[in-house]
Amino acid sequence: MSAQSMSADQRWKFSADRIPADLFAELRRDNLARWPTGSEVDVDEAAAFHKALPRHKQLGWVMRRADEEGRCLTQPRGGFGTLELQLELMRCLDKEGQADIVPTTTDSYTRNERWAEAEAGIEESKKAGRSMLNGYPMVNYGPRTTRRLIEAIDKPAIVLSGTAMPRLTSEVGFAAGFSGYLGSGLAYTTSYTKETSIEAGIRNYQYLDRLAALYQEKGVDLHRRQPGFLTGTNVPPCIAILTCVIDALLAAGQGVRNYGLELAQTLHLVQDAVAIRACRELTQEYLAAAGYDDVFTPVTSLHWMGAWPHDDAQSQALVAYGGTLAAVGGAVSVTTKSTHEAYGIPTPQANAEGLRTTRMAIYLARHIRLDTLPEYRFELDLVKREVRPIMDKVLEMGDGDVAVGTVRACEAGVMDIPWSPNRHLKCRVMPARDADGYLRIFDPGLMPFDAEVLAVHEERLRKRAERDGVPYDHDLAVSSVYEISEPLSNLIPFPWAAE
Amino acid sequence: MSAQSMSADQRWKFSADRIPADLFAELRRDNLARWPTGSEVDVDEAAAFHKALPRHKQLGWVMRRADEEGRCLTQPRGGFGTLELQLELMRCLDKEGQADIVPTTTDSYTRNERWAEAEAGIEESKKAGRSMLNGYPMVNYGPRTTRRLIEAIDKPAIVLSGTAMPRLTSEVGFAAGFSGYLGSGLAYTTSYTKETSIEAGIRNYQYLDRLAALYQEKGVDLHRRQPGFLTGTNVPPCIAILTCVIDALLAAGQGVRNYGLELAQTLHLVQDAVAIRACRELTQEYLAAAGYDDVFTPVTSLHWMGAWPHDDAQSQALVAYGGTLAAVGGAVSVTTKSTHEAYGIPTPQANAEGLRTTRMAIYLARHIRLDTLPEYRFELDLVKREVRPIMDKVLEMGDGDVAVGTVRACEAGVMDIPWSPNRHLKCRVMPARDADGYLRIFDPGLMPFDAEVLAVHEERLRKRAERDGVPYDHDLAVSSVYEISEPLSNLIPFPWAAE
Amino acid sequence: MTKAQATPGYDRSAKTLVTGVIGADTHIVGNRILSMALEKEGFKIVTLGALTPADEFVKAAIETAADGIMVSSLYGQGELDCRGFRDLCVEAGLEDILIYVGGNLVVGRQDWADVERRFLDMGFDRAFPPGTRTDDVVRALDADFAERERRSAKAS
Amino acid sequence: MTKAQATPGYDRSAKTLVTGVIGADTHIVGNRILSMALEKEGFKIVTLGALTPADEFVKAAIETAADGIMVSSLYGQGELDCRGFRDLCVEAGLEDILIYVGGNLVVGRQDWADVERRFLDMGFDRAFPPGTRTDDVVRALDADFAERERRSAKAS
Ligand code: B12
Ligand code: B12
Repeated sequence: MSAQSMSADQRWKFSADRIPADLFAELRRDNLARWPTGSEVDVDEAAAFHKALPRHKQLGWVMRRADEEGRCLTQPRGGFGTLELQLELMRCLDKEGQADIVPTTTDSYTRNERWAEAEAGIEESKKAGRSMLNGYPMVNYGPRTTRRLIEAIDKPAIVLSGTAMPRLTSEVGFAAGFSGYLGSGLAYTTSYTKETSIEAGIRNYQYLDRLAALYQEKGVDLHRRQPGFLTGTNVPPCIAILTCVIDALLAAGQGVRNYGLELAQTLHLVQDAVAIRACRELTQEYLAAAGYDDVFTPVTSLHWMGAWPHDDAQSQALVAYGGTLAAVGGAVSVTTKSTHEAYGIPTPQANAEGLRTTRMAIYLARHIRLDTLPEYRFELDLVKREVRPIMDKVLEMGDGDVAVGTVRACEAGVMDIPWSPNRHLKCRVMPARDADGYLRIFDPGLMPFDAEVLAVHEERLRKRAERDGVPYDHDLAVSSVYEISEPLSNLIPFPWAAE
Repeated sequence: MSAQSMSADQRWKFSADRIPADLFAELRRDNLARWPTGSEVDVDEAAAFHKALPRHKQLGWVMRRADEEGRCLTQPRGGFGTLELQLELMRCLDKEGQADIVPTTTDSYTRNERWAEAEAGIEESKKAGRSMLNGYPMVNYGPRTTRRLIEAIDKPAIVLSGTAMPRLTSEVGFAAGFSGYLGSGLAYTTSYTKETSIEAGIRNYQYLDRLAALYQEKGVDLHRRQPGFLTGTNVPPCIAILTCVIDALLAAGQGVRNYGLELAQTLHLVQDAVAIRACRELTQEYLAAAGYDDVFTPVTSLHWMGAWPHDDAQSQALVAYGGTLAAVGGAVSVTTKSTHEAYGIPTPQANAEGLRTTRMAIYLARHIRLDTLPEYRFELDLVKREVRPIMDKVLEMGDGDVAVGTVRACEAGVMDIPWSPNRHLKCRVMPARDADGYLRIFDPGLMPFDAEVLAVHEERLRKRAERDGVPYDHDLAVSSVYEISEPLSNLIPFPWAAE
Repeated sequence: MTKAQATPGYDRSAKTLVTGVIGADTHIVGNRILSMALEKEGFKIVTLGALTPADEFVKAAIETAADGIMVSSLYGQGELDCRGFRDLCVEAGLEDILIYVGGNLVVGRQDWADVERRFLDMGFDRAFPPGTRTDDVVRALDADFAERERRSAKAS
Repeated sequence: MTKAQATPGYDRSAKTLVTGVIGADTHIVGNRILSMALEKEGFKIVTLGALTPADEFVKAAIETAADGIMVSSLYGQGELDCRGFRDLCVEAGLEDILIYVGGNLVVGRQDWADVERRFLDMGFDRAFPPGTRTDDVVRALDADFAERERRSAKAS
């Protein structure tokens, strides 16, 4: 890294403000110089490529249209270590899986900017004849070669790269013709890093969001998306929604206008439907309060993100229910898993099956809405009462600057995330499932929830402890991590069997 | 058949009244003489066997207990042509499938009392090494040998024998130790026969119900069950419920006190939940009016009974949703299908997978209830308004005798069933799916529905015709037969694909 | 649904087809929809309905001087029911009658090519797998009847 | 959950175990639950957390004079990350240290016997498949430590 690059980064004061154009140009130059394929990036050429794509291959347009038409689109995850394997995968997901949105997941070396190791992984994969990487090394292949992926399919494509360091991958991805990009500063830093500070993670995504806004200036409506799943481990809706609101405010600050919000399913039909609606409403509420009234924020529902059962038949129920929950909740898209989830990265065929099962489930439940159910209304009110005091406190701690407020709130434990590997969080909040199948907060840590609200959570969790005949303690949370992956003989045995 | 037998049958006047004990004894003697294994039947010995079974192998007890505990039990279908194959199947369903209730489906020759042909089928199956019969020929094997099936499992067992002629099979089944028996006079006569009169079918099931009552007198609480699925082809809840009410009244008349009601799923979350509740309430309402206040009538929900898709992945969604619908509707048990449904009788393994997927789906949805949803309340009221005028008319036509009334109502088209092969029905009523996914009545035939109620149906169906851009005609019904079996590319294509 | 060809190259209304479900089989829905569709496309249809013994098909075919018999079998025992069906036709003097069979012809999920061969060996002109749509049946009838017309035109 | 054996036949509190998730892997949940469970069962635990390079395991093991290293790998790249792990230990003078590996060790769904063999060949004492519960790990540790005590008792 050159001294020049250090200084552009140093001159960039940390705040929620939009990065000035000239400073951003410097940041970009430094960034693109970090790996040879960076030199292939040309935003004007890329913008022209995007605009020449048919609308149905542009995710920004597709998400807006799906929302208008009340559709629930399907999208899998998936990435393999070589271009050839990735081409085959994407074609399969497009055709056999009938995916509406086709993904490219990057490998973990790429996510950690360890491109040299990724290079070795490509070679190993070619030698072994199977993927030794857990995703597609996009930076190593570079935008020109990667564009072949876009050309191979007849759907819009999205980059999935779980990392706090997306600067170069996003440059390559957008330049290659990907019209969607998943990831955000708060969510991914807390789910994917140990030492990285929240500030550093937010900065990196401010870069990415500023880049998306640059395309927007050039007339390309890219779809940016926030990954609300976090650690995927029993994250209650309020915490996922808080992350969505914060990351959406940060993105809007950089000029993003097409920003999806993801929510991992809790697997409770009512809680998930409530969460999907509350997420969009609360995000819009805080965007409006911050002066943004033109940000499109569709919600994507994610198939169960916690541990899966080691039984294909059980997993089929999770896959199908994942479609049901998304459709009933009115999500604009759903991200799918497969029956291989507990074992490893799915084959293209298993992935395609997961898509089709989900699609059928969506078809079956497409008419169902629960908004008028009293229980729904109770939970909708509850989740809003959960989110607002904390979100208001975050903004207050930053004196109105959400970037600064978020860093301080994480340090203080005001904003917290369960089961995170990141050292810059308290990681004291602890969720558990209650007697009625809702995810609740067992231990709020230092998060300033309303006492009344917490009383509801505690009451429900005590009901469960009582029903299960176990103490009201931390084990409620640990057993909730395993729950969904338990064999059926533990979950619902034949009740009256002989001894 | 001896002259003696003719005359016992002749002396038995057709009505809803309980068959007198002495006449019944004569009927039984004649019946048991029709095939050599009939001589093995000894009700006292069998009653002792039943009472010696552990409670959890007695379906009567198990259904009552499941209802008290708010459980939704699982049960597959399944029968193979030889004892050995059937043993293996039942063990697999019990252990691998974790079925709560284990079935024995009889073959179609047995159902048509063509025992000589069934005998040939056994031989052919043994020669071919695979089942050439579509079920287990229970009468040919007889009660003594068949008891080995009961001994091989640790769950209660039920006989599934879709026929209007259950007299000998039921004798053999109960004597063998089966504690459940599916079938009823109106439902099965209209779904499984062409020439058999409704009167003949009802008589045959009066025999069976009277037999169950005989066991009841001896202290054995057998579970009798009504198959509400009828022709399995888009039967709207009101028609299935009418059949349940009629058959329940007939059974109660013979002394049955443990009588399950089956309902095929419409695949609409609200309609199915409403149907399950309405079925039990309406049946109890008419039982009470007829003076029966002690008949236990739990409802069983059936996985989609119409045509299935030729894609395992799609079928998985139907299987899983089948569990969801049953659980949300509060059914006491669910009868499952498998991903092989469109192709043929499933392998034991596919059958077991269907059970496990369903069980997981039940686990996931076990807390959900929709009773307070306004849409639910509207539909609950509607279905009751559909059933009552027709049921009242049926009773009126029989001058209070439900047996006589049913025969006359079928002749007159007052009681009608869609897509039936039976010549003694008008078969003019014609259902179709509406714009919101509800099964409605497109053509009431001669059934005396309320004009207001029919107006609701027509309005909803016209909405669908309009949405689909098709004429409001009979094709709405035909396309609804295919609908669920259509490939996804017809059901929900990627909406904006290139031409 | 794509429409079947409009001008089949022969006169559909001159062709009589007997339809029914063979054996102890009550699955009437597909057979009824098929009958309705064939009628709509112009064929003369004689419907025997569900639960029809093999000899009744032949009797009806003779009585109506039918050109073809459409046998449905869904319940899995078709393999037993359909044995000797061609012989019955031949014995009755219907050597050349077109016979089709369709539905879920065997017990369980078996390889279709294998199942098809078994039924063609039994003497059926064509066998159709589960899920067959009526348009495909019409297309097959058109091809076979047109071919027969050509053959008999040549022969004479 | 069935409880692990109460009296393992050696002193668990005298055993120190280093735990962590190897490579660029952030899957911390299972590793954290495992660490908590081992601690509860009486072992001394040194937790390195997620995203731990191979050499940090070895460094920590030397510093704490550990008796075993518990390597988690979930994200699929474990096969690359774990190569040479035993050599690193040996080079650092930890010839005899017990090393276990567990999680989703390879990319995709592969035959477990095959995967296990690959990791044993790399020098791990045991490898554990996806879905392993903490009780089974405790049982394995008990067996291995007890066996080692017996061996060293004999040797001396
Ligand atoms: C509805 C149904 C029923 C209804 C039938 C109602 C009625 N009166 O018709 C009920 C519930 C009563 C029923 C009963 C039984 N059924 Co059933 N049933 C079905 C189901 C779900 C749909 C059939 C259907 O209506 N399809 C819709 C129509 C439009 O399609 P189709 O029938 O396939 O017909 C089309 C084509 O096949 C073709 N075609 C049909 N015939 C012909 C003929 C020719 C010449 C040609 C060219 C084309 C052709 O054109 C038609 C129109 O497109 C199927 C499974 C499935 N397909 O999903 C099982 C299925 C056919 N049934 C089956 C069985 C076993 C039974 C029972 C024996 C079992 C039981 N457990 O009760 C009994 C049979 C009793 C008896 N004696 O016949 C099995 C057959 C198994 C096998 N072959 O291995 C199936 C496949 C289910 C399964 N996987 O187990 N069934
Ligand atoms: C939750 C989860 C996540 C969370 C992790 C949150 C966190 N900070 O921990 C999030 C969402 C962030 C995530 C991210 C990713 N994940 Co992930 N994830 C899972 C998931 C669903 C559950 C894991 C889990 O927590 N299980 C619960 C715990 C209690 O069980 P466990 O981890 O297996 O641990 C137990 C045992 O294995 C054993 N054990 C564990 N370690 C050890 C060590 C020893 C020595 C012993 C004896 C025993 C042992 O004991 C533990 C306690 O019982 C699994 C799939 C599944 N299992 O259902 C995928 C899975 C592990 N993830 C996978 C992948 C690919 C990823 C990503 C690369 C992909 C992506 N698309 O984003 C990234 C990884 C990024 C990175 N750099 O690491 C793959 C791995 C693929 C493979 N091996 O082929 C899996 C299998 C999913 C799949 N089928 O694709 N993931």
